[in-house]
Amino acid sequence: MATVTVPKRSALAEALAGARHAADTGHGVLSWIATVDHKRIGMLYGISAFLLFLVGGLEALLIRTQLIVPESGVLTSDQYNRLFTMHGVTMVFMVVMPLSAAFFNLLVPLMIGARDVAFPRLNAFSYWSFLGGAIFLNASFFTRDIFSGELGAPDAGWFGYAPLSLPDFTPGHGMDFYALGLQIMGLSSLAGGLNFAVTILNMRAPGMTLFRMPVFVWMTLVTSFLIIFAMPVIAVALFELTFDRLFNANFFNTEAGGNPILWQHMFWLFGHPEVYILILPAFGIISEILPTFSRKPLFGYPFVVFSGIAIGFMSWGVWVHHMYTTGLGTIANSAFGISTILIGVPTGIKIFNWMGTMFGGVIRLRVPMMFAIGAVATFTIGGLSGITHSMVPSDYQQQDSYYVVAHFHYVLFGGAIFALFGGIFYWAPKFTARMFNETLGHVQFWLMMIGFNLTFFPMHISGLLGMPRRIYTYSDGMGWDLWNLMSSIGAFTIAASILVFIANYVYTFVMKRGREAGDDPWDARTLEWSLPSPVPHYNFAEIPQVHSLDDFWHRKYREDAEGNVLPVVAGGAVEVAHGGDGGGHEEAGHGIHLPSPSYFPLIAALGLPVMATGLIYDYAIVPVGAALLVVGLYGWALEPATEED
Amino acid sequence: MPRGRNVGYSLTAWWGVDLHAAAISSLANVTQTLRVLRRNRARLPLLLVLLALLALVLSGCTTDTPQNTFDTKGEVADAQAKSFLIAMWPAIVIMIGVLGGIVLIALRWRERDPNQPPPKQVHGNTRLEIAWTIAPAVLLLAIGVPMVAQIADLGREPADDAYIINVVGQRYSWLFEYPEEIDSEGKPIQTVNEAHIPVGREVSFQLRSVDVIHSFWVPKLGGKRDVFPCNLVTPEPEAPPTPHGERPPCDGGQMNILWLKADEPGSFSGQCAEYCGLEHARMTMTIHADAQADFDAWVKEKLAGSSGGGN
Amino acid sequence: MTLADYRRQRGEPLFDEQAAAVQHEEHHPNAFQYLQIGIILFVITAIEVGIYYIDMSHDLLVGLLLALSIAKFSLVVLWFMHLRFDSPVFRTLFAVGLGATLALFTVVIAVSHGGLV
Amino acid sequence: MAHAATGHLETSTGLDNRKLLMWFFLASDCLFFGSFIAAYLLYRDRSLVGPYPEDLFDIPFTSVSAFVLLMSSVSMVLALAAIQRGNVRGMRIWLFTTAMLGTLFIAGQAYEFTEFYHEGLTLSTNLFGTTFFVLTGFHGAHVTIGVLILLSLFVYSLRGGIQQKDSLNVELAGLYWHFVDIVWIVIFTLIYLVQP
Ligand code: HEA
Ligand code: HEA
Ligand code: CUA
Ligand SMILES: [Cu+2]
Repeated sequence: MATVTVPKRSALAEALAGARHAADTGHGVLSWIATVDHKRIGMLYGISAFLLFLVGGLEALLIRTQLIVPESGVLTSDQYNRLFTMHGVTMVFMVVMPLSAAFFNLLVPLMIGARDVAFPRLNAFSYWSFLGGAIFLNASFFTRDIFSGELGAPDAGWFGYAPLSLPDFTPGHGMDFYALGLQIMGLSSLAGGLNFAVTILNMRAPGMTLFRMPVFVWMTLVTSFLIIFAMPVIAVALFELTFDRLFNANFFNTEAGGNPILWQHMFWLFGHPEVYILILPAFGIISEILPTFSRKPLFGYPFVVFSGIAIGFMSWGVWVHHMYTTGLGTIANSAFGISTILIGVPTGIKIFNWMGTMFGGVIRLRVPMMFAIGAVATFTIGGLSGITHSMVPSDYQQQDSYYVVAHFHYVLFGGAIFALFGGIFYWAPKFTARMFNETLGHVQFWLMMIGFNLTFFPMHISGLLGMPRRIYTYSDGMGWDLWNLMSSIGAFTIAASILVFIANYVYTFVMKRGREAGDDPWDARTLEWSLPSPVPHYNFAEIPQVHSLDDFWHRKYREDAEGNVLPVVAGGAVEVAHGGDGGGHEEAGHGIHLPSPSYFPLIAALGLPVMATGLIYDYAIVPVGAALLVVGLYGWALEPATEED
Repeated sequence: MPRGRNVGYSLTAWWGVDLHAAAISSLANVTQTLRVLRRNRARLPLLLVLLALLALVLSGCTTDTPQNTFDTKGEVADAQAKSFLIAMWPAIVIMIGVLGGIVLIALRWRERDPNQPPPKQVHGNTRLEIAWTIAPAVLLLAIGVPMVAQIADLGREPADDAYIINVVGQRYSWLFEYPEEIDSEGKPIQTVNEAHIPVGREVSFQLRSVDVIHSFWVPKLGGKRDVFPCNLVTPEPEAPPTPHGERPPCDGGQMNILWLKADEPGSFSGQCAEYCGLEHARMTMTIHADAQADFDAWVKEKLAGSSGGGN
Repeated sequence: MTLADYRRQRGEPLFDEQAAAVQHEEHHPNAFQYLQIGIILFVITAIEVGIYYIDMSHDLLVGLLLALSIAKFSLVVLWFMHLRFDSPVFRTLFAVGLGATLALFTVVIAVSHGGLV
Repeated sequence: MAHAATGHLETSTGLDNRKLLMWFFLASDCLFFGSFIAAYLLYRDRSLVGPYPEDLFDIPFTSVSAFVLLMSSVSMVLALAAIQRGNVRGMRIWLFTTAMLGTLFIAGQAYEFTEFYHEGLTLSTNLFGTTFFVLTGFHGAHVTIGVLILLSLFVYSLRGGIQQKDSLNVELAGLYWHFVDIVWIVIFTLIYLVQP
């Protein structure tokens, strides 16, 4: 339904249209570069994020190697500082956020019964600008002489406190890359957040009311809201930092009367909602896996949903808990202390409902379930140490100690990464038609679980023994040796578990030894399992009519008044779900107009890192980037979303 | 096409579950679980490992290490350790409850037989929901209210007779200045990275930095307070010893005041706790708490010696 | 989203597919009304600048200026941006954004060093 | 600006995807400008050296440019009213008027910036220079983007790209434009008129 065809096409436009056609075949590299298919974009997100996880993990391993014994000289303090900064930034912005985005992309349209997201090309733009930003930021490593051990990466910590982040104290370009790189990735997230908010509100299949949506979709919606309102704040903070660094502005310049507390407010005003942006998708994944493998519906669905909304809401009122020791005063600390403590209530509701879901079920301890259970358990520990943080007087001792490091790895690794791995094992069959090897999966889980606790549990103790974070070395006699040794051994155990995962991947997909999955290998509950595996590019041959929560389950099973389950006559419902029988797929696929591939999102996204590079090195490059951006945007706006054939 | 019962959103449906039945059956289930566990000796090693870990943790807390936050030597640190425990004990109980619950449930209701039919479909229970909303809220408020009292306590201004020490943080050392001890040249005595304080008297540390943010932390005496950049509006020499509580104005940043009190003599090590650059790890200090007589002697010695200089 | 729940309780369909019917497109004001609003906006601005030059207590001046700019703001948002006529979803969204901005930054300024508290 | 065709002709809420997107974006942009304004307010009166706002602000001049922007909102809404009635020519005229008023505003801002610069205020002079230039500069950037969008629509309409059924394009541009205008209403009052 293109509105207008631009009358005459230039040669360039012809060439582009040609390339677009080539991309439309569905094969080859071009078709991936120009793709606007949410499933492919999701996979691109997932693969990129996993590779960046290896990068961030490698950085962590270097950190742990340095700290394995007191006074070790593996890294210089300069290298160490850049590594932990990049480790934090990578894991938060380039691993957990994009991995969550991968799941949004892969699942949301399928779960709500849509053929794509509301703005497929904006979606592609999100991905490419994320990738551009991530490569740009990581490229900073190479801006000094890396082969003689000089890293060029940012070095003011992941929250880049001013005035340390100003050029007087962190000379070089590292923090410029930080400010601009995060800016680009923030824009990418904002675009994604807007896209998914609209998609979820607007693109639901008939009958898919809000309260029939899977919890994962709900959590995506809440996360999108958080992104939409949090990203502009960090964008402004980063702009202010950029202006201070590149154009001598005074936002944080104390010589001119600037107030460093402003940065802290802005960062944490974004930063705390951000940590829930990191965890809520994981909560969503857990809420999908637990019911499937307990073979029961989610206990207290509306309460799980509302507690998620409550968490999103409350996350705006607690940011000062990162600033207890800055001397904001008794009133601020008391008010934010109480609000922080209370955030345990909605989180607890989720935990208890998950336990309620498992209670009395028929629990299949398959790999995804193991990861989900593991995530609940470890997250609980992290959440509870969060409560000890929120006690203001007690936090005076813990702030900026390893106790904090323990807390946030328990929630981030123990909560988010575990759940995300669970999600990978759970949904991979849907998109690849193959099952990961179960044994290797269990080996990975146990290695990871043991390694994780071995790494991060001792950090509680070293923290309480007075070990500050972000120190590149410590002297012996502080009583920290044993705990650090344990942490380091644990870190390498985690690395081993990741290698097992890579091996599993190779075994399953490269050697193609993974078992064929079939359409519904887990006897699952939500709509995506009603589709063939792998999911056809048009998703639903026929947009489904939704009648209830867990619609797909109810096509397979009937439930009597007492809640006893009676199977529906075998097969019937499932076939209908495919929109007809076998032969129907191909034909059905033909009549459907899907958005055509487009190169313009990529071109526009490419403009951003180019502009950023120009800002740092040579203003002459800026117009080049700007031109790319403008060309990309205009091409995008003028090109019909669907090429008529 | 046959379809399942519509279980879409309806509040009344959530009340439909019979609470009594649920409660009784769950009680029965728990006892059964315990029985299963008792029979299953294989789980014993797991328990032992957990106990060993706990022992390790406890031993860690009692080790005499220089910056142990539980080996408290002053009332501030005492109060803060207490505050931690107020939160920690309930947290540990909840942790054991939740983790234990999850493991027990997973074991008790594990699928025994691949052909096992799906269980009874329970969608929720509103009374339970209300219970596990209210109970944590009450518990949290119960620890929150004493917390506010403690914040006010620790956040009060230093006592009138508090001993004032100006602390200037700079990359990567601590400069201590004793405005109450003026030498013949009219300058306060100064020390670097080591400070002497009188035992049993509140000491008001007036914290400011000349470059980036640092954080002043002597764990055995008390928690940290950030050291913000602060260019005094009134240049230093003329700045009179500040009246307690009133922070001298500074351009940008602010001056923070932290009061601490040592209960017994000793040397307590401390360290910068806010990442401040290359040698953040080595921005350490030692606070010597001396009995009043020893302290006076130290001051006299310092005043007699050449003004300035280290310790 | 609490709005959805609220609608649900009241039995209103707005978040469902049936809602497509409930569109307010027709209620847009006409050009003449827009012009009237424009004139009011002009007058308010004139008053603002006018009172700026009148000698009065500072607090009163600030109060008046704030009130007048809120009036302008509301006129543009409600009429020109159609929030008066359009779907309540938009109204809610914008109110949330605006309310969050006001609330959050009031607190930020209040609890900053040298701030209000 | 073609419709995203994804097989859904009607949406679940009955609201157009793009319009919903625009409102989400505007809600988000509230926090964007709110952050800058908060920084300005936090730093007001904290500059260590001059020039200070009261030395530089030229209220009559800024009132005129505020007025120009306000009137551009009127012409914008008239463009929308025109196309909704199917009056393409009217829309073109009003679109163009709006773009020109916007350009005039930008020109005024450029003049103001140079004026301030000549009186010694730069980005790095003091806190006032920093917060003022960055806040109003970002607003100016928003206006500039708006002008570009309006001119693009104008050119597109000359080629017959905008008919009555495409009025949404104009409506969206309008929403953005009005938003930029109300931000200026706030800035004008809080930064220019209300002096401590
Ligand atoms: C996924 C990310 C994530 C999540 C979900 C959380 C969740 C929480 N966090 Fe955490 N936090 C971080 C990531 C996260 N945090 C990071 C990255 C930092 C450090 C940043 C930096 O400095 O680099 C940090 C730092 C941090 C601090 C600052 C520490 C310091 O620097 O001094 C505080 C202080 O209050 C805090 C508190 C909390 C609380 C109260 C929760 C709560 O939401 C937890 C709620 C959960 C539970 C309580 C458990 C389950 C509940 C029950 C079983 C119910 C019953 C329980 C009770 C009645 C208690 N966090
Ligand atoms: C999601 C977030 C996340 C995750 C998953 C992790 C994962 C890990 N983190 Fe990280 N961490 C942070 C977020 C995260 N971290 C943040 C925000 C900070 C604060 C930064 C700051 O202070 O500014 C931090 C800080 C931080 C510190 C404190 C540094 C300091 O203060 O001085 C330490 C110290 O041990 C640490 C360790 C680890 C370890 C061992 C892992 C491990 O779990 C990692 C496991 C992964 C692997 C081991 C990868 C496997 C790699 C291979 C197998 C190699 C193969 C390679 C190729 C094929 C190329 N982290
Ligand atoms: Cu000083 Cu860290
Ligand atoms: Cu937080």
